[in-house]
Amino acid sequence: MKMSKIVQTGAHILYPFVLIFGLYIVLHGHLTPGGGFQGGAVIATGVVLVIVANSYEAITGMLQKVVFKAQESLGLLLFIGAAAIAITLGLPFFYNFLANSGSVFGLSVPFGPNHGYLNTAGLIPIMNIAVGIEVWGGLTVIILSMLSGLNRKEA
Amino acid sequence: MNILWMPFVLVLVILVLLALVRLYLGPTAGDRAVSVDTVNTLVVAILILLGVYFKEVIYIDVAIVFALLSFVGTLFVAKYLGGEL
Amino acid sequence: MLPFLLTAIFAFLIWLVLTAGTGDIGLWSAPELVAGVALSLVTAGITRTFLCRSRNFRMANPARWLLMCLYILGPFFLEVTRANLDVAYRVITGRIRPGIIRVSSDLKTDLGIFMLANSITLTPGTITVDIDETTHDLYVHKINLVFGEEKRETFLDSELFSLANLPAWIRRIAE
Amino acid sequence: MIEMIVQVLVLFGLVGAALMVFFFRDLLAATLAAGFFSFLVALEFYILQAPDVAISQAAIGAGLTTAIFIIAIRATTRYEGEESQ
Amino acid sequence: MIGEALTYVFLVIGTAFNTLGIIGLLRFPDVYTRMHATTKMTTFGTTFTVLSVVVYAVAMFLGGNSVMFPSLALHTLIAAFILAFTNAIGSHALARGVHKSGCMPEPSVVDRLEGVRP
Repeated sequence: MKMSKIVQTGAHILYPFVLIFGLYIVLHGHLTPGGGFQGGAVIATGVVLVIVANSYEAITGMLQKVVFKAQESLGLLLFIGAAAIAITLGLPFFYNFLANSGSVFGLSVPFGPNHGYLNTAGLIPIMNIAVGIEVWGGLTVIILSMLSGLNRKEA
Repeated sequence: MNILWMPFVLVLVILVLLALVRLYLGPTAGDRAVSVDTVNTLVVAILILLGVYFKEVIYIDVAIVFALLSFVGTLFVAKYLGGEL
Repeated sequence: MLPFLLTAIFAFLIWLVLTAGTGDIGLWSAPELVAGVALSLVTAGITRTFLCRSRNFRMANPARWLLMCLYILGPFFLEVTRANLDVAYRVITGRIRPGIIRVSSDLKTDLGIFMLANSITLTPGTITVDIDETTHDLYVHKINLVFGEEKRETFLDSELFSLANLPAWIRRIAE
Repeated sequence: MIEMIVQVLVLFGLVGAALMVFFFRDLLAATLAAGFFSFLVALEFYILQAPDVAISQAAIGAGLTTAIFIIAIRATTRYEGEESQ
Repeated sequence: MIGEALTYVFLVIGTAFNTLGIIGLLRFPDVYTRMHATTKMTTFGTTFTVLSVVVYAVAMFLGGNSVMFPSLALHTLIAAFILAFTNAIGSHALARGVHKSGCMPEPSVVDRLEGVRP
């Protein structure tokens, strides 16, 4: 069964906020506390907030489990792919070939105390994004699978 | 400007421990949930004061995460108590 | 299309607040702005059916947001202060006379009833316990009923507040 | 000095919450005590200047773990030692 | 100077209201009245604690110390706003769940909700 209208409205207003905040944590993983796992967990908790506010029957129409499963696999593939590109360039596995290259995420860090620049650190933000996508999908699939196993006949 | 943040943090931590007493005593599950919900609010205050004390602006994000997400647990407890899960 | 754009603008404003103080273009640096546009488009693509669920776009008017800020800083804050002093008095002396009463409201939209319920929960010695989904009647737990109040069937929503008429403000903001 | 007192108080609270998780027969109350425990653990991580661990503890420990435990209680029984239907 | 004094005043107000909220949690007789004490007073107290940090940040910024303080003030204000929002929703949901679970308000003069739901 769904919760009251007040909780539903609040959850639906909070969901975009949680999503953009989690993406902020994921993308700023090399500058502020957080990173891929933490940001993914934050977004997954936001999805769980929407799940708890609605009934399970309504949720199956809004959020498909297949999407989250695909997301988990996609994150893992992106992580491995980003690590394996270095091999095709003739470098060691996991080599940070983007750092100091001047392209995306490739600026060098200025000397001295500063507040942190977004497009530095090379491959690490891309790894963070991959981990974030994977954790987002995985933790949501756990909750959806556990909810689908409940016995709703007697309630 | 030197503010003494730590005495206030000490008072708030003592308040958290007093909420633990209600968690132990509380006759029904609702009382315990109210206690946990209170501690959520207090912990946000403690985190903000400690973040200013450590002089790290980026630590405040942790307090936002706490304020934003830990009421999901309260919602699950409420849904279970209401027999709606 | 309109929900998509509104959600994207909402997310981008939040992003601007979160990343303020990082660079030279205003308060922001160029990579932060580019990333903000991209991520708010992603957010809008995922959550566009959630934020604009009731399919009315009254809250897209910036004047209403300004009015909401005024509401929070002015009458709402006054009521919160008065309610807290009242509950502090009841904590110290222990004089309570609680009961659950029924409050009728003529607010129609979801957002209006949401704001009214949250204002009731945070302000005047009352907590919203339940809501009638069709008629939007609220069941409110009040900590101190005046003698004789328990015999009345329903209350008007503006009778709960003493300093300012909060339901009229909410009607002006959300309806 | 005063930081030391705060840490000792938080650790006492941790021990108390953990004992409650162990001794409560009502599993819903034990879940709430586990939520309390995770708040205090996150606070301790924060005092030890590990804010990213505190973020993951907030999101996982206070939000998702409570949800998973409560779904599990709903699927089985609420009181320890009861026969399952 | 005035910023420092104002910071201390707000901190003391916030801590005092938090303390009163916890006393109410320990002292009141049933769930609903405890919820009154905790929801209102700890939210109010935490808001004042946050306001003290905001006042501190503004005073430091006007003193010309660092560019970090606008960010500090904005983030703490977001935390306070979100906290008020989620606390209101959470305590409403908890009150509804407790009432549906059959735990009636114990010292109570009237309960209009009692016969409404099956």
